[in-house]
Amino acid sequence: MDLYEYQGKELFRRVGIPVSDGRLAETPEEARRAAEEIGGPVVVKAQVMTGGRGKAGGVKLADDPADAEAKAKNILGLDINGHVVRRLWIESASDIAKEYYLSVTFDRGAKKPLFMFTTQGGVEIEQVAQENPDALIRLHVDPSEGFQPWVARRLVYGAGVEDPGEQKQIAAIVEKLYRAFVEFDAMLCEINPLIVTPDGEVRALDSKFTVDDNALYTHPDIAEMRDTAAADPLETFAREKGVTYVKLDGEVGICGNGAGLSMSTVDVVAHVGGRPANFCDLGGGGNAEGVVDALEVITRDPQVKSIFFNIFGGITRCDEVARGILEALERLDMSTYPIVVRLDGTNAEEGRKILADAGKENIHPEATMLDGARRAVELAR
Amino acid sequence: MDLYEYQGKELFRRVGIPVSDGRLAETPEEARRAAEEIGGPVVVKAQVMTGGRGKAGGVKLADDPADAEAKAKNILGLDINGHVVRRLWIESASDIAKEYYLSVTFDRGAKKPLFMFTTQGGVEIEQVAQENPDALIRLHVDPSEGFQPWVARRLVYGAGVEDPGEQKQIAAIVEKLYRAFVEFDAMLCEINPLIVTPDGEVRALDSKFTVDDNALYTHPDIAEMRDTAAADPLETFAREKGVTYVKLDGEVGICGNGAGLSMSTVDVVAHVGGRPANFCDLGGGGNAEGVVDALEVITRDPQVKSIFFNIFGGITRCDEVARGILEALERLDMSTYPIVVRLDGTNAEEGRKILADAGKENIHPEATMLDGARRAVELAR
Amino acid sequence: MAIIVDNDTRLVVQGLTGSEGRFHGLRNRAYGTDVVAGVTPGKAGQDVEGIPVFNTVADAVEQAGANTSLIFVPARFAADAIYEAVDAGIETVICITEHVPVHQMLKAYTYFRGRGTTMIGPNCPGVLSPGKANVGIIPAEIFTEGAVGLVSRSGTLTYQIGHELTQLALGNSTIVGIGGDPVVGSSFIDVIAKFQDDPQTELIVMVGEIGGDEEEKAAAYISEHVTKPVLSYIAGFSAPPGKTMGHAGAIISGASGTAQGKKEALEARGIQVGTTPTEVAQLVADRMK
Amino acid sequence: MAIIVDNDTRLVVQGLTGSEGRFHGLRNRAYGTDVVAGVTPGKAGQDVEGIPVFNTVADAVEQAGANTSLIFVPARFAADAIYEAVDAGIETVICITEHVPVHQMLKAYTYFRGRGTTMIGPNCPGVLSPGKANVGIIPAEIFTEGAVGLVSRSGTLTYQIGHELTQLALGNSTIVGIGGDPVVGSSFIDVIAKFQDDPQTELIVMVGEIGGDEEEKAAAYISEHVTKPVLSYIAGFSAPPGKTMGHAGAIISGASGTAQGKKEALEARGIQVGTTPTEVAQLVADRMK
Repeated sequence: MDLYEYQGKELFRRVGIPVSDGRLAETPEEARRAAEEIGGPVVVKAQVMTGGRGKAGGVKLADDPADAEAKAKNILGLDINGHVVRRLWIESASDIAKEYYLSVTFDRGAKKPLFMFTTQGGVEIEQVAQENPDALIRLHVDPSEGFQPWVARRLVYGAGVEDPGEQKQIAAIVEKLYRAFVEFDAMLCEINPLIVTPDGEVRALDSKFTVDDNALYTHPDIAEMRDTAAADPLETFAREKGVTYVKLDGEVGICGNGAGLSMSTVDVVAHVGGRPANFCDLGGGGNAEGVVDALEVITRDPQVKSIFFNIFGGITRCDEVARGILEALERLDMSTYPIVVRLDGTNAEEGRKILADAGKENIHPEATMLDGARRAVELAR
Repeated sequence: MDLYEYQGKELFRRVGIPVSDGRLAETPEEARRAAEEIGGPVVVKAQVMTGGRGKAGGVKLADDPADAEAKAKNILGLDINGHVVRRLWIESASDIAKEYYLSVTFDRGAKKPLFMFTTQGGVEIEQVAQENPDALIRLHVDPSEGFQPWVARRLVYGAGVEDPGEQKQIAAIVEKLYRAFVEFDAMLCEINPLIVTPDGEVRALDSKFTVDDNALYTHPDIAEMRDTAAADPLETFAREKGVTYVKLDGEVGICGNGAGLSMSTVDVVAHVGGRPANFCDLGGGGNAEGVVDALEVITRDPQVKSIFFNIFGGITRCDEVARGILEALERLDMSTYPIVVRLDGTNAEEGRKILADAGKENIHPEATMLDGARRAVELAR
Repeated sequence: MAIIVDNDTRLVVQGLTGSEGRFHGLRNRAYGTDVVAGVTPGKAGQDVEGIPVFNTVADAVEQAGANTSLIFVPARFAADAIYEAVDAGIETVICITEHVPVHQMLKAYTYFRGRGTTMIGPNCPGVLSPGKANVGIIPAEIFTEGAVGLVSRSGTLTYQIGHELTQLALGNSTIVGIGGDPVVGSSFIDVIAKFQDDPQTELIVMVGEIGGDEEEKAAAYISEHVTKPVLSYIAGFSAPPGKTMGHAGAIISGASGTAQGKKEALEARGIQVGTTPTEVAQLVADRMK
Repeated sequence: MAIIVDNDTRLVVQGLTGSEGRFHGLRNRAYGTDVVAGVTPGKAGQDVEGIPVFNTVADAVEQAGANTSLIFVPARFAADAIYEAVDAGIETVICITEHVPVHQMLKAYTYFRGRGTTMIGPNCPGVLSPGKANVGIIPAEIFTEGAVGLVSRSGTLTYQIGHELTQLALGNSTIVGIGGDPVVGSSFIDVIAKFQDDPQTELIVMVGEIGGDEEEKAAAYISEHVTKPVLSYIAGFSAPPGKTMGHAGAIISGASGTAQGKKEALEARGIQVGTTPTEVAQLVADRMK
């Protein structure tokens, strides 16, 4: 789960990483009030989970509360890479002398947390990594060792931070960032830029924070931060229904059981010349009700023209899936969709029989994955 | 550093281990007031760092505040194994249905924390270990794994605790005790007895808590718990002077540098027929001032008749030691003590020369450890 | 021979009295797996259709001789269950449970890797050695005994490929679902090394998917250490960059995580990659002729 | 040959710019030890009489080729210094610092034991291979090169015994002070195993003291794995039970921790125990004839 800048900063604040004074605002009036409370010039920042908001006009300096209200009016409703701005973070404007970059992320290859630090912050870090790899210090933390102060020293000295005051502040932030990473079960904690003010004060000016979904049960307060309104409504609907769903851009609706098989089904549909409309995974247990939910999600996409069920029963029982398909035909308006069904594995024969007995015209049984994909592609034309 | 029962219970309380309501009292009046505040019958418990206080009459039940005052009067000033009672812990009396034993200690052989648990508590645990070893469940915790809930299950089920309510409470106490052990840098955390009341409530009725001296700098609040008044005044004086000193029961005062050599010197003095008066270690750095301090400590023991300095200079410089001895002769009244001095290692020759030049009658140089020991023993007769 | 589970497997099911544990534990026993014990705290003395239940894994090891554990406990208890099994001396731990928090697995992984324990999963379908033992939720009836070692990050995709192999009359030595989570107990390399040493296995099929760089690493390992033929299938060619498709593991992380990138890395090391499950089965059949 | 430190030792001193680090670092160099670097955070670019100082151990390894570290930092920074050295790839870490908290060492020990690092100390005098290298605070002038391997929990007692050996014209291969703390990086067994494999060492002297059961364990190990003669001295026969004498390690813990108990355990395995330092030196001389 990704957090907004202001949410990540709230977690930073909890572990003691210095951030600027700020307020959340959802209307221009709130932005003005926030600016009044903060005092002095403020920055009005669009809260969207996408990069490049600065270039898109989503971050503006405001001299006074009236200006903040005006800027907020401009930014609210802005579409930044498909994300509509509905929240603003109004924060005290910072004088910036230097911009650094600091992050800790989970490196799945090494199976260890990985720190990255460079004094060349404020830009896309991939660019630094490519153009000036020596400037980007990378350092793993061994989980059985935990955080030790030398890690911060290697980062700070390695990147060539010269000022002792900065060294000390950054070392403290490194340690706190690791604490945030572990305590909040993060997959990524990133500060870009980590600024140094003309007075030599070090502060996190932005935050990127991703929390492990599987650990949210231990952090109910973070789980509540999820902004369901901002997500794609179809994906939100899928989440509510407990269906793993990713919208793609084609016409063939796809439903499999298990991520690997579902992904492979998408590939095979593309391989035989079709355009998959989505990735949809019933998951391991898939019962009849889950099938109805999945079909409800898939058919909400107006682009879908045909549907391909590719089921290989393990724990999932094919008879349950067949029953679910018939149930969906009863409950949803699905008469316009040709549904290609391939069933194999646990109780496959019963499943096929249930569908055959139902005698529905728009149900097209196929024996193999490849044939099923071909048929679904044909029927989508 | 060993803690009193009431101090250990304070730490138990901090991690959430249930203990009875109690108050500290240093006078009979305070005991009465404590009993009034607590209400109902109380137990008046001598706070001494030695076992067997119950048998020695140091623990008494009191029905009401007046009784508590009377019992306190009896117990205060009592000598229990050489420890004079100056503090009392007045706590709400508990109904006891069962007495268990639980501890976690540092097992230096295995280099791991070791839990021990038995339902046969309230008695000397060594006795259980000998007579009924299967009843005492022992379980190591791997430091790199940390505490995991299965550890508590192994202890509770292994010891045959049958009641689910007890199982749950004890498992929680096991986890908290480990937290106390790690967080407070303990060498030992012991609860004997861990009681079960007739209502099925589990509580720590006593505590034995030893904290690593080397870690006290991270726990200033625990360091302040040290009761300097209760310790042997000579050893307290030695601690204040920074001298490692253990009183023994003979006539030959001994001073070495380094624990191993000092210990060996004690052995050699005993080996040649003498009775060592003490163990005294100048430590690694031993300068002249440290030598004066050591002699001040040693000569406070009225049993001492002769003194043997056995120094093998490494970091310690023998000329410094020699200067320290002469300095002590100036500042302390030491004319009655024959002082045998054996110097070897760093700057030994200078040291010997300094002593020879001083021409003190009661300084007896010797060339070897063995000869020095023999001479010191002779001179103590 | 086969790998990881076989006729010497003496299985304890952690969570045997739960609905899934019971269903699959009994199914595994019905297949012929020697299920010697179950563990559910507080339920010692009970049995599940004759399988004795113990309070702790240590008891199951001591009293029933268990050497392999199958974990079916809920996610929040999974790490504890893994530690309990490892510390009780279990040699092989297979964890089916999904949704185990990454940080918990990270710590557990670092711990058990140092002790020679073979760990499979979490979030995996388990391990099946056809004709010998089935430990987990793989539907054994799809597979037959044979010479193809199959290792996969995905469950159902493995069944699909196994099914295609069976259609072509090809059997398997062992089918290993290593799981799709970011941190799993055994990597492709760990399992492929075992297949290389297994006399029954003549050819190895590696079924990968987008995300991470395990396939790329395996390719490098194979070219240096594996003499048996290896074929591969990768899922996720049509996945849009940056989108998660089910497995937390399937997050695109730089070019190395894409299906195309993986295919290229494998082919550069001389490992053929089938485009569909059907094609990969056909490639195996061609090689096994 | 010798063990742990020798002519191949390339030493970095962690805490070189402190007073003790400087004093002993220079003393070790004067003896002939190849002191290639010092580490003090924030002091990179400085030097101590020609020895370059770096900010991190990693820099000292990369830029000066250090392979052995000597730690002189204050107790509260010692665990961090050990981790830093181990993770920078240092092969041998010798920690002189005393008063390191037990829980910190416990965690560090569990960590570095898994990685093949040789760690000596903390709270130890260091390691001296006469004629080759001196790493730590052992006064080298007492010792001469020879065939006796000396391992001890105590510093000054070691000097005493080394001195007595020198008086009898017996030299040492290596003198190892393992330290007196409850958790030290190398045990008697670890060091004795190295002496057994060292061609220069013909006889081993183990200098123990009350507390713990390392001597008892070593006795069992020696009787099974060591073919070279082993002699021993134990300090603390006159220690009253339950009293601590200096080292935290010297706490009597049951009968096994007493000097008498240790002596009996050693003699039961055929290891002679001298009653005084003088006697043990004489026993060595008798054996070496």
